Amino acid sequence: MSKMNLTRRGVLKTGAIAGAGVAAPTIFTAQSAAAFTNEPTGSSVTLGFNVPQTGPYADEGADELRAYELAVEHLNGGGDGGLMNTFSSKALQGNGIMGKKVEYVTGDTQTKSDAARASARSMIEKDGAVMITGGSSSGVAVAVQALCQEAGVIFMAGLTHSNDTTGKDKKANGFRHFFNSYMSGAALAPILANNYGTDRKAYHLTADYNWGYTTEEAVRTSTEAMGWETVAAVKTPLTQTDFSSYIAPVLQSGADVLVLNHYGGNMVNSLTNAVQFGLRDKLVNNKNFEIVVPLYSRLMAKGAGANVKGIFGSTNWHWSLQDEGSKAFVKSFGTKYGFPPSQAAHTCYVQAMLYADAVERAGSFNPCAVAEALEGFEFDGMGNGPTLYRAEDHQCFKDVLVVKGKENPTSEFDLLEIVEVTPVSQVTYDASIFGGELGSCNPGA
Amino acid sequence: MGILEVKNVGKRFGGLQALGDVNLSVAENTVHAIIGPNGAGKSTLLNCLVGKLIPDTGSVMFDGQSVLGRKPYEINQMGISRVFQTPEIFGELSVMENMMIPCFAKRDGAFTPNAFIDMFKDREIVERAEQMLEEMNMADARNDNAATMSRGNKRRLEIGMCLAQEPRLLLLDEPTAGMARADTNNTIDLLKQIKDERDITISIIEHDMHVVFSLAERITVLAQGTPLVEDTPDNIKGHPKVREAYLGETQDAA
Amino acid sequence: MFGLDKKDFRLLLLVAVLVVLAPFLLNPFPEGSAMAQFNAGYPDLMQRFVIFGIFAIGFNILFGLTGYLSFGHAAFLGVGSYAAIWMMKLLTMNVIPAIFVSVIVAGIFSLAVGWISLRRSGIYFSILTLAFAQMSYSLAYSVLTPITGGETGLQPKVTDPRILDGTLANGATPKANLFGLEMGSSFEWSVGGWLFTFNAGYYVAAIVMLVAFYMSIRIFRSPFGMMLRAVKSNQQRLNYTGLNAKPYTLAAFVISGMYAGLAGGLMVAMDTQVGAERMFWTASGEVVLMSILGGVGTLIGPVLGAGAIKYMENILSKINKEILHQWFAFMPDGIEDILVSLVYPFIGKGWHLTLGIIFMLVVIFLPGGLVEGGQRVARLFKRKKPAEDGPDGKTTPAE
Amino acid sequence: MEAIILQILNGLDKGSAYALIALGLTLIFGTLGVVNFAHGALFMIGAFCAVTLSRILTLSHTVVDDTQTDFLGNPLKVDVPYVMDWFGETTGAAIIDWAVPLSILFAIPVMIAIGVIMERGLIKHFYKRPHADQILVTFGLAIVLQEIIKYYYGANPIPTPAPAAFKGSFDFGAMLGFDPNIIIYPYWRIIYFAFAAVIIGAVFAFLQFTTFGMVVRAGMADRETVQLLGINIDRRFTLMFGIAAAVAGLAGVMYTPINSPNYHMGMDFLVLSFVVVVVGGMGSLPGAVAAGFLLGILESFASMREVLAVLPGLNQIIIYLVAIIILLTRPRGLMGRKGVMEE
Repeated sequence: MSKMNLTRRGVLKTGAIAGAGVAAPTIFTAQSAAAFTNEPTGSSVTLGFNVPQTGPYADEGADELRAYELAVEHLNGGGDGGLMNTFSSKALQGNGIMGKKVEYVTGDTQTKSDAARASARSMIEKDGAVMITGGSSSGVAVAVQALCQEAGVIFMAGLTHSNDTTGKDKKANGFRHFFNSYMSGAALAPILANNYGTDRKAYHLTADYNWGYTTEEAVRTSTEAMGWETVAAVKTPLTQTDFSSYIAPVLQSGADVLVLNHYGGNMVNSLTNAVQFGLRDKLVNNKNFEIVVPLYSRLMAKGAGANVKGIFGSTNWHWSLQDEGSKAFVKSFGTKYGFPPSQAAHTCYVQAMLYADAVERAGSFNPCAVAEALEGFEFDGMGNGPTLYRAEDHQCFKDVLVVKGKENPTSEFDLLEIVEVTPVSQVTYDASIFGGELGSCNPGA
Repeated sequence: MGILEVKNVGKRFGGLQALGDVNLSVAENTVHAIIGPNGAGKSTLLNCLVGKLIPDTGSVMFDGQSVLGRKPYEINQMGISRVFQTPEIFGELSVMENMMIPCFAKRDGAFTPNAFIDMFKDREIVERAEQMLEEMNMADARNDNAATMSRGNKRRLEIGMCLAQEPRLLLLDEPTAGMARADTNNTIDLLKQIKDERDITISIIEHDMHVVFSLAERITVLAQGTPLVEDTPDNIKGHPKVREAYLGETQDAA
Repeated sequence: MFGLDKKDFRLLLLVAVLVVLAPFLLNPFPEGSAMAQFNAGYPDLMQRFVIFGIFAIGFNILFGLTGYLSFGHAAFLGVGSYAAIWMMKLLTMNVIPAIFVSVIVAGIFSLAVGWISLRRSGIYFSILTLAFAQMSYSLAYSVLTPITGGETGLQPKVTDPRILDGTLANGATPKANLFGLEMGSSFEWSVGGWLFTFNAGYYVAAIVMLVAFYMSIRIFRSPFGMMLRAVKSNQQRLNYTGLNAKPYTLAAFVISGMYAGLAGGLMVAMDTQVGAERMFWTASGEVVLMSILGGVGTLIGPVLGAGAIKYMENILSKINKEILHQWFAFMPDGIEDILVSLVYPFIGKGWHLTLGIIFMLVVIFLPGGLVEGGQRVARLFKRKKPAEDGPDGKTTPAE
Repeated sequence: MEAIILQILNGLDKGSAYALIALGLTLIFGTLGVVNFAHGALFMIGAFCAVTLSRILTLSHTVVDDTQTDFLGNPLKVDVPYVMDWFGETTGAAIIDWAVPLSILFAIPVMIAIGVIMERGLIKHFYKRPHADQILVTFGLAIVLQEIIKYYYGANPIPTPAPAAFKGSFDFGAMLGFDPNIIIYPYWRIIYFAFAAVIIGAVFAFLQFTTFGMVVRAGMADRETVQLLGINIDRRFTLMFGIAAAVAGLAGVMYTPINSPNYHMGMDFLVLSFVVVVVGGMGSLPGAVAAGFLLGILESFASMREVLAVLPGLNQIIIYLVAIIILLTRPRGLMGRKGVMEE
């Protein structure tokens, strides 16, 4: 690590040198050393940024990392301060966190839960990280969240959309800013009904794993409540690359809407294939055939190219939002990197800021104190309007964006346009519906 | 009643009748050679004896027991060892290890999961293998990698490995094929020595008449998948049918 | 000693010393120094070294001795892991039953897979094992979600039954332990600028690894091991020497499957989590690469290979641009930037590139793997001394 | 009925992709006996030939458009490709539109060159080495190639559409007397199928009817004898490697409009192509092609919802299940030669 690093380990080092005159080595156990895991006692604090750097989500991970670097810069008083200027809480001073300079370590999750945990453990055990954040899939988020609970550090989830993260697998030390499947369904359904009518027959293609199941379930329930009928739902393997055999039978089924409950590479390929089959040029039941993608991201839209034009989906945040927070974030990110941030970058930046702010407000890095500060915290100015970090499941509740693939993009980043900002009241649900047990916070000592 | 009794054995490969109706009796403690021109079915017959092929018709009895339908290793455990045309040894193992394997096979049977003893601490096996190496005049080479030996020595090792199992019938498939004259003579001497010193039946398939007539006590001539004639070497030499079928070229040349 | 000859005993002793002193040896650089980035002496990575060492040792018993290349060994690791986590969820957080059951379950599963796959040899065998492993992975990720947790995997939860354990204290999280000794607990010793971590879990895993390594030496030196090498060398001769190759290879397959299960169980014991990716074909490929990189058929090679790959995965991937700038900060600005941009593609997100290059370099220049590299170095030092190892009556696989 | 016809079409289309990739692999792996883990990477590089050519064709200079603004509120910079300057907007746009078909011409020499360099520089030294070494070196090479592509093109898929003329789909159903819009199939996939058929036919014809092919086939059967005849088989094998690389590359080029290429698409196909080759039988070109189509068709049928309703999860495992069944019933796959890679 850096020469300036004075994390707990660094402090141990200096402490030992100071006591070197005594000659006898100091022996103590981790338990007695600190009040909680990796308590920063020096002049700096280390955060762990655990993002996919290899594998299919590497670009998304790279964008997350850019956001984190930007957040660190802002927290340490560099740059234009970004969202610190618009954030409703004014606890952050630009002098690090509680006066300690923010340092960071990075790791590669490889979008595999084992690798992600290995990387997170190395941050906790070797680098003395007091908080882990990042990730680009729910599998990784749940795995790392469980690890952080056990180790006694805070986990601020990155991009993870499955209900499970703050549902059946929620943990007291874990927090999620990103929205979830349920919210996507609830936000999309009214817009779909408005645009495509209430008399629609939907055909679902669903990625055959947890996230796919929860997303299909959410979209189905909410669209059926609007009067839609679900003709069929077919599960597709995660490793599938060519979806032709799943898409070809769609027209035959009499369906007039295709819902692609896919993410990442699956979504890019299934959407490309569906458009290739010319589905969107067809008239079925005297209606235009439509395609819906519940979870959109700009990077995926970029991968699918022109195929996204006119296709509805939901997203956590988009750079074209015109509120002060979004504008401030786009400005500082765009100035530094030359292109607008993705939603993954946004959620990661905000998570880092929220953590820092919670520490300031709690006056301690102790995970239990931080968790308490985050629970029930209401804030604004972070680009999503007024937001609540719900205490019961550590899920953020905020407006959800319904977006549509833009017909005439002006640049390679200008691929989505916002159709509607679904108010938070429409996407709020009861904390108990997904089961799971939050447990109590673990400070690790 | 011979130790090996082959009765009415036939084998077809698709449209090709490789073996017609083979009857053969090998008497115990003799050297019995099977000769014949290329494509006469010698190798097919041999493969039927050791379990590599299963004949379509007929029976093969070894010491009163049928070998048909048994796997090669089972037939070997009955007492039939085979020497291949090109020496088949464990090239990546040392000469000593090569020799120990048949000793283990003889003592412990086809499968023994003895994974926790040090093989070099098994005195009985080590002594037996060392003794066999002595007998084969290979004791000096015991630590050599088997693959690095000369072809003649590989052959010698292979024969020694077969003998280590104390087989009752030793089958040799053209044991001197591709060998230099000196190696061939060494092999003949070795086989003669084996014949003299042991109670063993040897059956040999061979091309080289020099080898056959130096060793064999009985000779069966195979042509087009059927035995033409079976007799002593002296009678075979002069047999007109044999000359016609097999030594024809020699006649022309003469 | 322990039924080993002098040379093998020395090797075992060497490995034991290295393993015991690993917290020192892997942390050669003082905390806070620029080189501390390369320290690997923290619990997670040390645990991974020995666990993947076990996995590779077991794999080598099959591949190194019999030559049968299984491309589906990760399935046994995964099955072992699932068995272990279920023991922790249902029975107790004590690691003993978890590890024990993981070995048994992996053994049964590998018996079934091996029994079928060993009907074929060569590439056909490899593809059969691959097919079984890929099926296991696909099903575990999707339709078996109720049993495997699918995408999000399985972790112990506060609400699990755990019939042998008492109810957890309010607010406590279930932690893997050995009769009360928590796997995560560590003892830290700071001396001078150095900080050494002695982790309970690591030492538990290390003892298991030493036992596994010892057993593998015994197998290598046994008649059974020789038969396995004979299978690789000449199966035809083996059959015509009255030996049945099938039960030998099947036994080797099951043993290596149980080693994989043991590794899987230990992974759960050290880090209580299982995900289906553990069974993906790349994970099976990884252990193949570990064995080849270290030296196929050698005793210590696979362990070295496992260590090398895990080291790169965990250390190289964590170096980022900022750290590079700190390293080269003593250089003039322009040169610093050039150096950083030269090194940058090979670290952090580019660690795969370094891995690929090292694979190629090793196989091109060290055909026997890392072990051969070690031997060459040793020979360099020994050249002047007369060879002290007299003929010991066998060609031992190189160490 | 309609569903079955559709899935047969799908199967043929998937099968042609599998067969094409397996064909190149089997030339190297099934016949030269080199375990080439870099074959998937060749497929991927082929796809990126198409990406590269379309990048070259869209090489642009920027023009500042004051009427529009970018995301930071500055005047928008618009990229104008040089081809549009040179050939006028319509012709230029048409050239860019046809980037993928044009890439075929671009990819052939590039891929042959890559194949030849790979063989001469690396693989040649590994013919006599153990398969384990071949695995390690080709896997290392595959990673290196992949990372180079990732370094320059990123990890995200890059959309590479087919020319506008081939968008949309053809209505087979209407032709056969079914209701319209029931059996439709995209034009580009039909082209892919035809293209695969042509390439497969060309490779077979080349091996069957040319002296070169004859010598190569003889060399595969018995390398030493052919060498004894004074024929330089090595040089021919080198070119064979080039051809195999070109076949893999072309499969990649034509695949880009079907799925947006990304740097790890080769790894996704690698395992599958090995399965196809082995199921087809080592050393058999017709076997590889037959296995490709067989697995493609079965995979398509397994993805029907009527099938999945009875056997959930079948689509996850079908390829491997079929591989196991075939390898257990036919020891050397569909048409394997004895003794190739059986040790």
